[in-house]
Amino acid sequence: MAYDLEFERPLSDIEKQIHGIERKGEKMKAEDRTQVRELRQRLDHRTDEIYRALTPWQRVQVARHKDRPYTHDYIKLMCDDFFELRGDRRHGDDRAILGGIASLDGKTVMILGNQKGRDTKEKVECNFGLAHAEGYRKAQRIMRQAERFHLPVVTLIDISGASPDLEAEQRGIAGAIAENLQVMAVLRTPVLAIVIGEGGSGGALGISVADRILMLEHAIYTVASPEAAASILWRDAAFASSAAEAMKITAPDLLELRLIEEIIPEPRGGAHHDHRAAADAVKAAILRNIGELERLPVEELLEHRYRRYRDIGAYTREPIGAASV
Amino acid sequence: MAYDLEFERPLSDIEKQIHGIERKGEKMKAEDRTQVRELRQRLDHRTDEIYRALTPWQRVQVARHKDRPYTHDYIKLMCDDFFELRGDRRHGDDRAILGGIASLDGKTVMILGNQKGRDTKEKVECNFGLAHAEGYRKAQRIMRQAERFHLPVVTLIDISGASPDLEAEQRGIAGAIAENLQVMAVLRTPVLAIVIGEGGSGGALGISVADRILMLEHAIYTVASPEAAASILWRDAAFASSAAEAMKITAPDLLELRLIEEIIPEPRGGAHHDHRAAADAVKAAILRNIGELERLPVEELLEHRYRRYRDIGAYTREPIGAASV
Amino acid sequence: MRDESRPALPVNGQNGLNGLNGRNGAHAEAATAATAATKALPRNLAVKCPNCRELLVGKDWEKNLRVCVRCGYHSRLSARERIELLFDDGSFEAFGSDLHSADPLSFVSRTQPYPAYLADYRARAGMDEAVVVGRAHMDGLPIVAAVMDSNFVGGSMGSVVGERVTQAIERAAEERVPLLIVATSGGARMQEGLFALMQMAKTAAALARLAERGVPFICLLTDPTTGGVWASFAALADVIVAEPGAMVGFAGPRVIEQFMHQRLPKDTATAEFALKHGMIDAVAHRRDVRPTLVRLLRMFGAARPA
Amino acid sequence: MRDESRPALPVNGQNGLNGLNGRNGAHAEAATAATAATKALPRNLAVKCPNCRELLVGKDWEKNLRVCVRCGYHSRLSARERIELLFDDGSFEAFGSDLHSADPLSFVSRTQPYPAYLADYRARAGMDEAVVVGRAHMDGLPIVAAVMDSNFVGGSMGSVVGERVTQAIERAAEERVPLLIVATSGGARMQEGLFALMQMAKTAAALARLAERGVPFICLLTDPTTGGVWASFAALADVIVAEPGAMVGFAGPRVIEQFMHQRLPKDTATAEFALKHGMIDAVAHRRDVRPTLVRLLRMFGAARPA
Ligand SMILES: [Zn+2]
Ligand SMILES: [Zn+2]
Repeated sequence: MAYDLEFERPLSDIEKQIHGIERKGEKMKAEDRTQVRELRQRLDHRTDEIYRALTPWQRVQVARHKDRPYTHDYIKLMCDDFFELRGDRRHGDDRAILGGIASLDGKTVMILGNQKGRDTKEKVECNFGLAHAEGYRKAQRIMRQAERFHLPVVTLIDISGASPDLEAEQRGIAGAIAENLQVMAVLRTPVLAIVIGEGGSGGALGISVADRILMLEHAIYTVASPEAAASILWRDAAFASSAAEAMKITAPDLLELRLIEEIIPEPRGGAHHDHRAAADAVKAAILRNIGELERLPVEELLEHRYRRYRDIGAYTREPIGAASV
Repeated sequence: MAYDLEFERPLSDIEKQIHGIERKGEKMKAEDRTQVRELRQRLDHRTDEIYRALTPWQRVQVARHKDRPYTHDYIKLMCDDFFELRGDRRHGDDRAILGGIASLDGKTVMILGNQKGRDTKEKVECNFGLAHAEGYRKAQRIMRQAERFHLPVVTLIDISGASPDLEAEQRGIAGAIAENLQVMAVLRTPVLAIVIGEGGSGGALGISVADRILMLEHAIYTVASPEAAASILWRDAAFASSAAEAMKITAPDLLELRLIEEIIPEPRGGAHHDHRAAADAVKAAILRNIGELERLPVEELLEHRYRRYRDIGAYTREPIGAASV
Repeated sequence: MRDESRPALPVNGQNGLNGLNGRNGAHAEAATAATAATKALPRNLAVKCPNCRELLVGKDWEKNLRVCVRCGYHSRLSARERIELLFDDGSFEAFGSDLHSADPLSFVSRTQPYPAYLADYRARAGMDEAVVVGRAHMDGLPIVAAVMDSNFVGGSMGSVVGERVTQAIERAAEERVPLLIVATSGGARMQEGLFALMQMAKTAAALARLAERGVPFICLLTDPTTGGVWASFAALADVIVAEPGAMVGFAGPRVIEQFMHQRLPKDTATAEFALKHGMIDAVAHRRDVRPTLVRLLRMFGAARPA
Repeated sequence: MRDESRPALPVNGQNGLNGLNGRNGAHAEAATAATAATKALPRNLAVKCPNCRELLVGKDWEKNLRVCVRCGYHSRLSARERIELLFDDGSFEAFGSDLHSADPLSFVSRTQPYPAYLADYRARAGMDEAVVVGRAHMDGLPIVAAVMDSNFVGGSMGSVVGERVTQAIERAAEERVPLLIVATSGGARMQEGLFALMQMAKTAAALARLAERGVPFICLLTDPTTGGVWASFAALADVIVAEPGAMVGFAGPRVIEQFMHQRLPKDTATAEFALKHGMIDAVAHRRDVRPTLVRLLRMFGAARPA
């Protein structure tokens, strides 16, 4: 993967230098090799520097990176076996939400997640990752099946939002999401949600009500896309970066606000620079968290889950702020 | 209601005579009145005679009579209040299955049933009574709601069969029926099914898994329409009356085979001759049966229901019959 | 203007069954001011229907519960007006009114901090949040109610709305009293970020427990009910009734048109559309809402206890 | 011909993983005779594909599990053949084989009484009913299986089919062993009237209890799976896999065309159609079915016990 984001310009410059030297091939001299080694060290150093100081809006770029591993990539890299469960048994098989029974180091889990397409064909097939009602109903079917067989549920979140189209309304996207919230709240088996890229709005929430929510280091989780928030609150979508900042959508912010439980560190330069390392980290986090959750008796698990959501909210006894009018 | 079925010819002849005399109006003499009275007695007598000896195929005609009371008629005549619950919360509101919360003499029940249309507009609206997947899903929603609120469920069966069209397949009519069978088998509240007209095939079964099945005197309940059975087994739909005979589809036959629990007698000449009397009889049967079923603890009720279906079947230890080839 | 320290509720309505006609004094003025439809017009003289532009006699407009006699347009009502319209006189007792937003993100958009923004709305809308919750009676039958108000930040759901609604749900579950929610909302409140989004899950979780208890939940959808409210508690009711013409949808027709780059049929994402597609149980004229709800409560009340 | 008193099962297959090739003797002949696709052709020389009419070398046809190498057509298999194809050698142990239809309606169509009709089928199809049920192993993993056969009265479900399937479901529930049903059926058996229809409810009720116990149920749909079988137990499986091209539908395409008075797209009511519309989980080539099922059993087996 090359460095191709705007703020990665210094990194791509270094990369270009490296490639320039390496183009010599057989003709490379000892000092060339030394220079390449030094440039690589500098690249790593600068990458670390830049990624340590990412702004929220830069994180949005990383979370949306076209080469970032998707649910399908994680499943392929993490699972020793996977059988896809398809269809909602009522209308269709939404390719924007994938799920099935999986084996992780011999441990059986139900895994499901949002799928964005990579090439054009795949993008069209899965509606650019915008899930429909039947996707949420398929997810519900898979989760109820997990409950029946006492399998933990792992969900991978990566969606900008549920599909805002006519068909979604006709088939009841709102009701489908709402039902999932209710079903997941009382599902009698551990549920672990991991935001791997974009966690956008109700579309993300519809498969992320969980005992614990983990986020990849550069993932985002937000009530509305920064662009939508900017166009409403700033009356100009160009203020997306301001909205991204103001809404506190990054993993560190949300950990500090205690809205998520854990951050999974990403490989240098983001998950898209090393799918394998990212998948290993996610897999380790899944196995550890599921192991811990499975130790709880189910009634206790459900009481914790209820409290986890019941306690979310920030209020005071007296109104704050003074009217400006 | 006039007598308009083929086998009712003797009755319509008498009716014609009566009308002929009554046409005199003011000019009717005492002997005319006497004659009318005698003719009416004869009409009643002949009606009883004919209806006592109805062949299965004649019962099919009665069960399908265009003036026979439909679910909507029963609801209007039986209930002191009714709130219709509409829609499957996923796709649409199938007008071929109606249901809602109802009050019967102050007793709250969930009532639902098949609706055939009477006039053309209504017929089109409800697809001539041929239910779609969303109708069965609406029924399931209503029944689950009944369970939640400990309301008994009453279903009124009157369907020639589920819709055999492309949309039904696309939206999973088979799965929708199958799910209902399973849900009804373990629904934790009393379920009473009453075949009021035609009980046809899986389309009827999909809302008639119950603790008790009642049939109106001239209703039919069958694995396949006589026409369909004839065209398959006799290779000629014209043998429908033979099929109707052979398949044992009438209320008395099914009571004798112990596949139903009770027959509700119809007014003279069939339910369509007196909607009010038919509704009163059905209502009384509902209240009595529900009252009895509600006396059982729910676990016992469910065990009885399971046994009711578990025990259906006719087998021997040794094969019967000798090959003809 | 209004004294902000005065609690917005409880409210003592002047009338029960027949709705909004007959109010008077400062109370009525505040209520009228809060309703965009009548804001610019002198009260009781003439009202221009916001839909068909017909000029209507103010008294008739009020008598018809602010439904246009010509086109049937149902104008938006404040929470206060709903309470007067739906519940038995003086029966509404609010709880949860000591909860106020805490600005957990220290949110500033453009130049305005969120607390000031809220204070503006408190002043303008004459209420302290987008929902009021309480106990009430309908024709003598007890309910727990949550009544939303689109005049307060578009009826958006933040922590306070989510918390009050959840308290109402929990109260209904505890006391085994039917729950009624009158919904109207533009969606989640963006200024509260993920706290706002999570209220969807919180209310849904509480409703799961209500359902386990077998307590009925009826929801009345009013114009507009969209976004996170429609996609959480509002869609989870046992019985869903909507007012005619109310916008009911996840995304709303404008967003859908933008996304699809095409014009949509006029009824897209309305109450009638939702009925046709099987999402709700009834569309009821404002004058029929209360009797309908009372009938339902009566029938649910006659059910065999758990 | 075959001795009817000999129980149709158990069967000892010659081969496990790789299916049907390598059988021999009377056993193989009976199996071949039961398969319409090959009936008229001398065995092992040439087979005409019933779908594309290609002439295929008999040996290749068998090696390819009676799937046409040219067009991918999956020919119908008898229950006996399925058992050989799917289960570990000799692992299948039937139960429920002492149940036979009792003709409760004294059914006569045209001139033939139902018992004689059944006797004809017993002779022709080489089996005593449209399903065999038993215990078996797949790659060493225990299952309870019900395998249907469309050669017997079109695979229709009467009392015996319903009862055997129910016994299989109950056995699986009792022993907490996964259930596999290989479905193929034209629907309910009309000669048994309402007794036949009620088997749909009976099997569904038994499956409700299986689900409560948390025992997995996998269903393999083969050509054709329609009517009352598809609308009851077959559609209720946790995982549904179908063979390519299998007819899968409630009414079947001919009935639909008659009803709608129009030609339908070629894939209507097929496995692929069902997959597209979200009704099943996978369409798997015959050679992949056994490995797929084994993978599933392995993963379900590694689940945490209840
Ligand atoms: Zn108007
Ligand atoms: Zn071929």
